[in-house]
Amino acid sequence: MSDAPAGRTMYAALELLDRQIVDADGCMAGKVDDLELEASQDSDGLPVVVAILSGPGALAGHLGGRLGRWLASVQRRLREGPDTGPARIAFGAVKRIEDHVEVALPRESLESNRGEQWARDVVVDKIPGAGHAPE
Amino acid sequence: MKKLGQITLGILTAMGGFVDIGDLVANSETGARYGMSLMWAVLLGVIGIVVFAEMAGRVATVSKRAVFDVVRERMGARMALINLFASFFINLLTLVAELAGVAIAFQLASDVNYLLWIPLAGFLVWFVIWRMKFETMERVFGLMGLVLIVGAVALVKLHPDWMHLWHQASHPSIPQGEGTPTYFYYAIALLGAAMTPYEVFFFSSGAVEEKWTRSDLFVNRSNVYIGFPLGGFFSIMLMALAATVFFPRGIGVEHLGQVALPTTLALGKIGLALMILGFFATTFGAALETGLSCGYTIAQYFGWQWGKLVKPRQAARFHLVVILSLVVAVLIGITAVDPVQITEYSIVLSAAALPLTYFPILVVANDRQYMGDKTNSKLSNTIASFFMVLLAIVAIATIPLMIATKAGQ
Amino acid sequence: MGTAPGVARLAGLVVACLLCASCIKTISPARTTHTYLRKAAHTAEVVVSAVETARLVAKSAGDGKAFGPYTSVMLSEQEEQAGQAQDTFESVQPPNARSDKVRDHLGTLLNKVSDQLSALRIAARRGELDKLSRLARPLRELSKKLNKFIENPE
Amino acid sequence: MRLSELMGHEVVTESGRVLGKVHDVYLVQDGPMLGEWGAALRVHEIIVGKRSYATRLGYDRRDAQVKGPVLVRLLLALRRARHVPWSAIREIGERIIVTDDAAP
Repeated sequence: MSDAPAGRTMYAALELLDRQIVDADGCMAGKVDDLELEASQDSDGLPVVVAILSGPGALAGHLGGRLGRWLASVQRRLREGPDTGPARIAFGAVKRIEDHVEVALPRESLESNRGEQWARDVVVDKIPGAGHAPE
Repeated sequence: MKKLGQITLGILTAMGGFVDIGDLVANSETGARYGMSLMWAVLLGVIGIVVFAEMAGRVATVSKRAVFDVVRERMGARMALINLFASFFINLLTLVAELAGVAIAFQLASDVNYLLWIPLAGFLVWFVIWRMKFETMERVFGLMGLVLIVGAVALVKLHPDWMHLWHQASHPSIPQGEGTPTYFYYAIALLGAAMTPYEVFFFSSGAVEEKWTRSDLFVNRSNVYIGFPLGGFFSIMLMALAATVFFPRGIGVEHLGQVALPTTLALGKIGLALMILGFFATTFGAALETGLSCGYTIAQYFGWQWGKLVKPRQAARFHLVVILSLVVAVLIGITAVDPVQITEYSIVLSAAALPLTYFPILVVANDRQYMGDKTNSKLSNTIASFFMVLLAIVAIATIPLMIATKAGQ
Repeated sequence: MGTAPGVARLAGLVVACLLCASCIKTISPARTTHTYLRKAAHTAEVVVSAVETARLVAKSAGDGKAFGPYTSVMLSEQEEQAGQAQDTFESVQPPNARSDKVRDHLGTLLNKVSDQLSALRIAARRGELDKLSRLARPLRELSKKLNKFIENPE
Repeated sequence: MRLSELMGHEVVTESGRVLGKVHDVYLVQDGPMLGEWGAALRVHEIIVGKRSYATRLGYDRRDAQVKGPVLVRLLLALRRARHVPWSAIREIGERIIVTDDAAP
């Protein structure tokens, strides 16, 4: 076993993966479906976490197997425009990691929020009372 | 004083909200068929749901995370997705049963076929979810469900041989001509009726929706420790009514209407009217809970905004899932599947699927990183571990028993 | 966790088993006198349940204890219940001459029950709740006979 | 590279000994600065074991935050995972190949 490292430590799968993402306004904005690792000169050639991947594209890769392939094919069919890979949140936008992962952006600006916008614009907004909190 | 009032209200709500179509059907059915000799299964189920709901409520209160959030995070995306399929399917089946229950309550009051009422019931459930505040919704139907207490009055008025009922309960034996597998099949049904997973999805999501904090932990405990066992009292009451009136006459319960019959015999029109009102309140309340739970489980798995605290347009996918679930449930309901059969399947499968949600909650309730000093005590861990073993056995035994007994025939 | 495909297969198997379990309910042929008698007794049990329920409902309604809609729903339900049991039983092939006798005996009883339950339902639908007690009277005797049949189907 | 490309992969030593699968990745916050977040999380070790489900459930954590219930711990304790430092990794492909000193 290696010597105790300095700085905050974290188990990626246990404490980061599959956790709730909360946006700048406190709204729930998807899950941490995968992490993007990158080794660069800045990091002395060691891999560091550079982005959170969120949304069905990322989840499909994480699930793997038949389930993952199925989800990926559903996602391909629903997608408009060219494949730009799974929705990405740069790790620099992460504010805090506690029980939730807080990001400093509103969810409207996240690519992974497109499904939510679709459900809102196409269905929910057309029903009377969608803009009022329940009383 | 205000706090005390709130706690009482919470207890009463939990008590009225405990009963749903599964409890109405399973307790009357088993009471009619086995007398009181399956009462132990109800008691076991009540203790189980107390342990389970208390943990889920505590985890939700301390960590602000509802059950399916925890399930995904601990079991990983893959296992949790399979869990989601199973939980959602059972939830939907329960929703169908509850909607049919609401429709049958309307039918008993109007003599118009229940199939015609199912779409209306579905619409009303959606409307309440869309418009009514969480707390109001929970209170109104929980408290209305308390009218079932009329059954207890009826039981006293029927002058049952209490010693005989007690003997059946304390010396459980399988009546002549009944098979052992069938007996245990119904024991599982009773366990599933008391411990339906949606209750825990709803309860924990509710704790998050109502923004419970550590100071509310006492409310959580009192709701669970007092409210649920009192709800269990209704279950035993229904069983005793059936054991008194149906068991000696060889009557089997095949229709929800029969559940009101003993009370009608004892108390006449008022008794009947209150029973039907009770059916409506409990099944409608449970239809709200299962309808919401359909949305909760999926939204919590994918991390979408959920809940009734925000405007519907801010939780668009959640509301879309709830609407679609209700539509599908109504469509299944109007195919004239036997509501009692659907209810039975839903509670038996609920029992089989329990370890899927129970286990992750048990683990997280022991995680100090979330729970701080509010982790499980030794005592609650001992009881919880006992139930984990029991539920594992039940899960393994359910499907073979279902096949061997041709679903309890 | 790597066990997922196994679990998925297991889930598939469970669903398949459930489908089978729900199909098993359909009638199967009776090969021996013994199984035939068992089916006959089971039919009688279901009909006794319907008859006894109908008696209780009729009594409550006759005493002014139940509403019209409830009475009418419950009585139609019992008629249907007994009718279904009868249909299922009559479609079972009796294996030999000995079972023919059982079939005739139970058949006669079931026909009488069916007539009485129909009469009850008709009266309830017409709102003639005061007639129900009288109409239900013959059911008592029929119920006794059915119970005797259950104890000794021959 | 994605985290999912490491997770669940089989790990073998250069001499061909199978160590198990990757159950988790241990991160240390000492990388280059990234916007609001601060120092990046660097991959420090991979956690490898045969059927070490305890890791994913949190029972294997260094700070021992999850303890009870005894029954669960006993069931899981049979399979401990080992920490393999990133520097021991020689090749990442279908399998992850590590140096022999990672498996004492």
